Amino acid sequence: MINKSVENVKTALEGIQNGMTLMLGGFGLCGIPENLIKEISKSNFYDFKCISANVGTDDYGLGLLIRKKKIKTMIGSYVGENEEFERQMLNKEIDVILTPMGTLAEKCRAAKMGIPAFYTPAGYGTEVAIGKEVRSFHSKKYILEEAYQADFALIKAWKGDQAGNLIFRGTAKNFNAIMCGAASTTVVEVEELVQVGELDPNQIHTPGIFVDRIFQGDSYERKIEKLTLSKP
Amino acid sequence: MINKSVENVKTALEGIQNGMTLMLGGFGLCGIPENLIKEISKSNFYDFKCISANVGTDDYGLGLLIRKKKIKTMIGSYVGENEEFERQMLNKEIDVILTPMGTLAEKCRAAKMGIPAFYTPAGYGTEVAIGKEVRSFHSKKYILEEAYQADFALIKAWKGDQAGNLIFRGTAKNFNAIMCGAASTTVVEVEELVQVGELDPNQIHTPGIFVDRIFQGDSYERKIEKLTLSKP
Amino acid sequence: MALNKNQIAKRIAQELQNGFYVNLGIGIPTLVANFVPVGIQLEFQSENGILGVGPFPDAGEEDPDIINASKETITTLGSSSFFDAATSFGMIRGKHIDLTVLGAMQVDQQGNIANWKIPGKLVKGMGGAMDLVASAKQIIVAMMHTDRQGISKLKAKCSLPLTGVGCVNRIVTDLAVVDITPEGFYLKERAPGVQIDQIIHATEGKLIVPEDVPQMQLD
Amino acid sequence: MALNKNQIAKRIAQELQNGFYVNLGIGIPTLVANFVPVGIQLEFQSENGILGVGPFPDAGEEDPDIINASKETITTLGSSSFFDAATSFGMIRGKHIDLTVLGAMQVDQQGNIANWKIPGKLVKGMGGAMDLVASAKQIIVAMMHTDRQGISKLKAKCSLPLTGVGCVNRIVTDLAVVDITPEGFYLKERAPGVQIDQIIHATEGKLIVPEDVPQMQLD
Repeated sequence: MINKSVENVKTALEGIQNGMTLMLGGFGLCGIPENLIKEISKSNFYDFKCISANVGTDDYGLGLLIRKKKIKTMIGSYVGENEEFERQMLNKEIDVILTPMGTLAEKCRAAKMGIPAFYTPAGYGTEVAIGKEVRSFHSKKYILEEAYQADFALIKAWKGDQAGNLIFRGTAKNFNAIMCGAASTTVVEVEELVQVGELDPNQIHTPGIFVDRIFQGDSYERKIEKLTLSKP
Repeated sequence: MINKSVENVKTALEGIQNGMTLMLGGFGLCGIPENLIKEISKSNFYDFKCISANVGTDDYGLGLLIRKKKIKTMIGSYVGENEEFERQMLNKEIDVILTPMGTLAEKCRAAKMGIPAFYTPAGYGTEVAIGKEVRSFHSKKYILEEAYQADFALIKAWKGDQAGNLIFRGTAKNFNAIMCGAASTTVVEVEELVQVGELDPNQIHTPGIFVDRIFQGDSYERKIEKLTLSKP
Repeated sequence: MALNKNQIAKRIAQELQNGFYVNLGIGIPTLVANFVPVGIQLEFQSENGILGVGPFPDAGEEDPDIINASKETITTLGSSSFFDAATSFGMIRGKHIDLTVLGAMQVDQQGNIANWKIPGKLVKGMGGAMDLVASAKQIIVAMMHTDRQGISKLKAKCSLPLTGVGCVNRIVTDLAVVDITPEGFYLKERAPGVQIDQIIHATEGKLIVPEDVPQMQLD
Repeated sequence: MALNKNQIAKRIAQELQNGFYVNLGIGIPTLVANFVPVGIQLEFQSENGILGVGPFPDAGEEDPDIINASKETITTLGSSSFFDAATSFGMIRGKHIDLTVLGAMQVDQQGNIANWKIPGKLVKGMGGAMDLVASAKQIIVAMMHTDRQGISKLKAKCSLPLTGVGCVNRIVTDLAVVDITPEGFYLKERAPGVQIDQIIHATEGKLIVPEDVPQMQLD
């Protein structure tokens, strides 16, 4: 067994540097790597290029890095729900690259799986296609998209073992499962770190080979962004 | 709930025709769609183009279709372990297209996921690359591979529910999980068909949307191709 | 009389068929789930990673790990499954989703759609819209026939940045059901009590008006 | 004296490092698993879809659903996981596998490898070999220095159809450990008791022989 567990969030982030490209799992506030984000927000590092579906809220998730002006370039799909981000975007304090959500997902998956580039129909005929190769297959038009290249992937899973095997929960699987292994170094925080042998090999969502470091987070707020109930 | 269950193997194969392209899950004899293959071997249909990692043994798996000379073209990765197949190949009674195993897997996955083509390094500089586009990304050479197009995917899973949700077991996941949904019609046989609600949504390997028809197979031989024991 | 949002959703719900996998965008499309006809078996997909979207939870049953693409708390059904975003958009790109319903700022008579960006205004991103319109088997747009200034949203040519090209099949507005054909917009139904002249007036693109334009049946 | 197959495997096992994910081909490479040095923690991957390959099962414990890429029954370990073939080759193509050991018919001084096809003879297919050689971080070839006719398998240029180009890092044969360098083959170690002249004679490609060529340490 290859032991991937590290002591805490600090050791998990060793090697991070100014200007690096970070992939961050999560959709909205669901499945975000809470402890890793908080640690980076407290650090002196800045000028990150971040790849993430969304940008958190004003006071949580990626919003913590945005408030501290640590993000220079944001690659995302939907960047609403965060006023400070909007302010920085309008003032051109932050570069924003908007990407169709499925293309963003597939570019992460491609990076993980060693596919340098692929064709997708999403964005053909729109400004997303500008500067990209267009090609027809079976008389439908597609554009060429390349895999991302990132330095760190910051991942949140539900359970994990010391070998780095992961299980996600509910829709928190979202971008976590595909970004895991898509960067030079993949760091995973879990709600529960279990002993090797406790997870059924048939139920592991992400094998430990895609994980470089794993630790159990100190605490989880698991915030709900939009509480909607059957009887309001 | 959309009910995907059909009565038996006969109804599961409705619409199959001479000359169609079939994808078949399994690796060696592990996870092969036993009941579907037997039913086709008993049918009057022939001239199939088959996409499968291997070709079974002389007396089981795809070997049953080969003995009946039902396969006109075989797309596979490793076609050993079957003498009758070798005979037909040497006599040019069967066309064989050999494909790197990872490329075969990714071409199935691409078909399932609506990716028309992708680049892979496998086969660059070899005869596999003949006639294919070569392109450099980050100064490494890759070749362009296109998604498969198939009429039927024949899949074996361990458990499934009426909505078509699937769970695989062990290394029988192999090509089953990726071929599922990669053809115009996907037919799945399971060892155990359970009621909707019995499977944990977190443990489903393949969501029912990738399945068109599902049934519980009459019997499973689950043959072992090479028994290897700790103390021989 | 022009339809309200719930009536638009109700009309769209008539397009639902047995066995459909459906993706609903935010706004009016979300309301379609409230009007699934009796006897129709279908599943709703949400592109953040769930198939088999259940109703909102009862108080105390909400789970931060179970949300839809609008980030609202939801519940599961017996048939539900969770998956990652690459698989989710594989379902969409691979044409496994039968029907996508989404809102729009403009649709033109070539079936082009614009619904993500207004130059000069704050842009929040396309989310999954570009993937959905590029790949769904069938796309229905739910929107008002005109904007608040009374300007038609059914254009000869979209003036806003596009989300997708030649992809919309049908538009359901407060005034009419309009199909996209190779010849242009085709008036299929009118809202109860709405005059054809009013629809023609509210449509900037070329509108083909057949002799008989039935009223929508909403009850 | 020339090494036997187990000794070749034993020498290759010295290349194993802590934390390595390793894929072993059939033949001599499979034997490497028997010689993992004490204290080295690693995992074996089999490309049909398992990470953490365990030993062969005891009689009665064999499971038809748990096999390796050679189709042999195996067991799992506490750290094992199962996955589909696209994920499995994603591990390979994405350079998550640290070391691949495989056999070959020929290797040339450019690091090209031929191990899947002999023209005119029955061809069984490349299996996962082309994916493995195109993507592994480090590739070690295990083979005899010459074939049964005494013809060198370390070529100036492969004459057989290639499996991959410029990919082999190191060759361990019954006679020597040879590295591939931009200048050609480089003689790194010789089998105990084997004379350098014998290795030179058995090597068709350009072989760089340094002043001091240590003997392999096998015990």
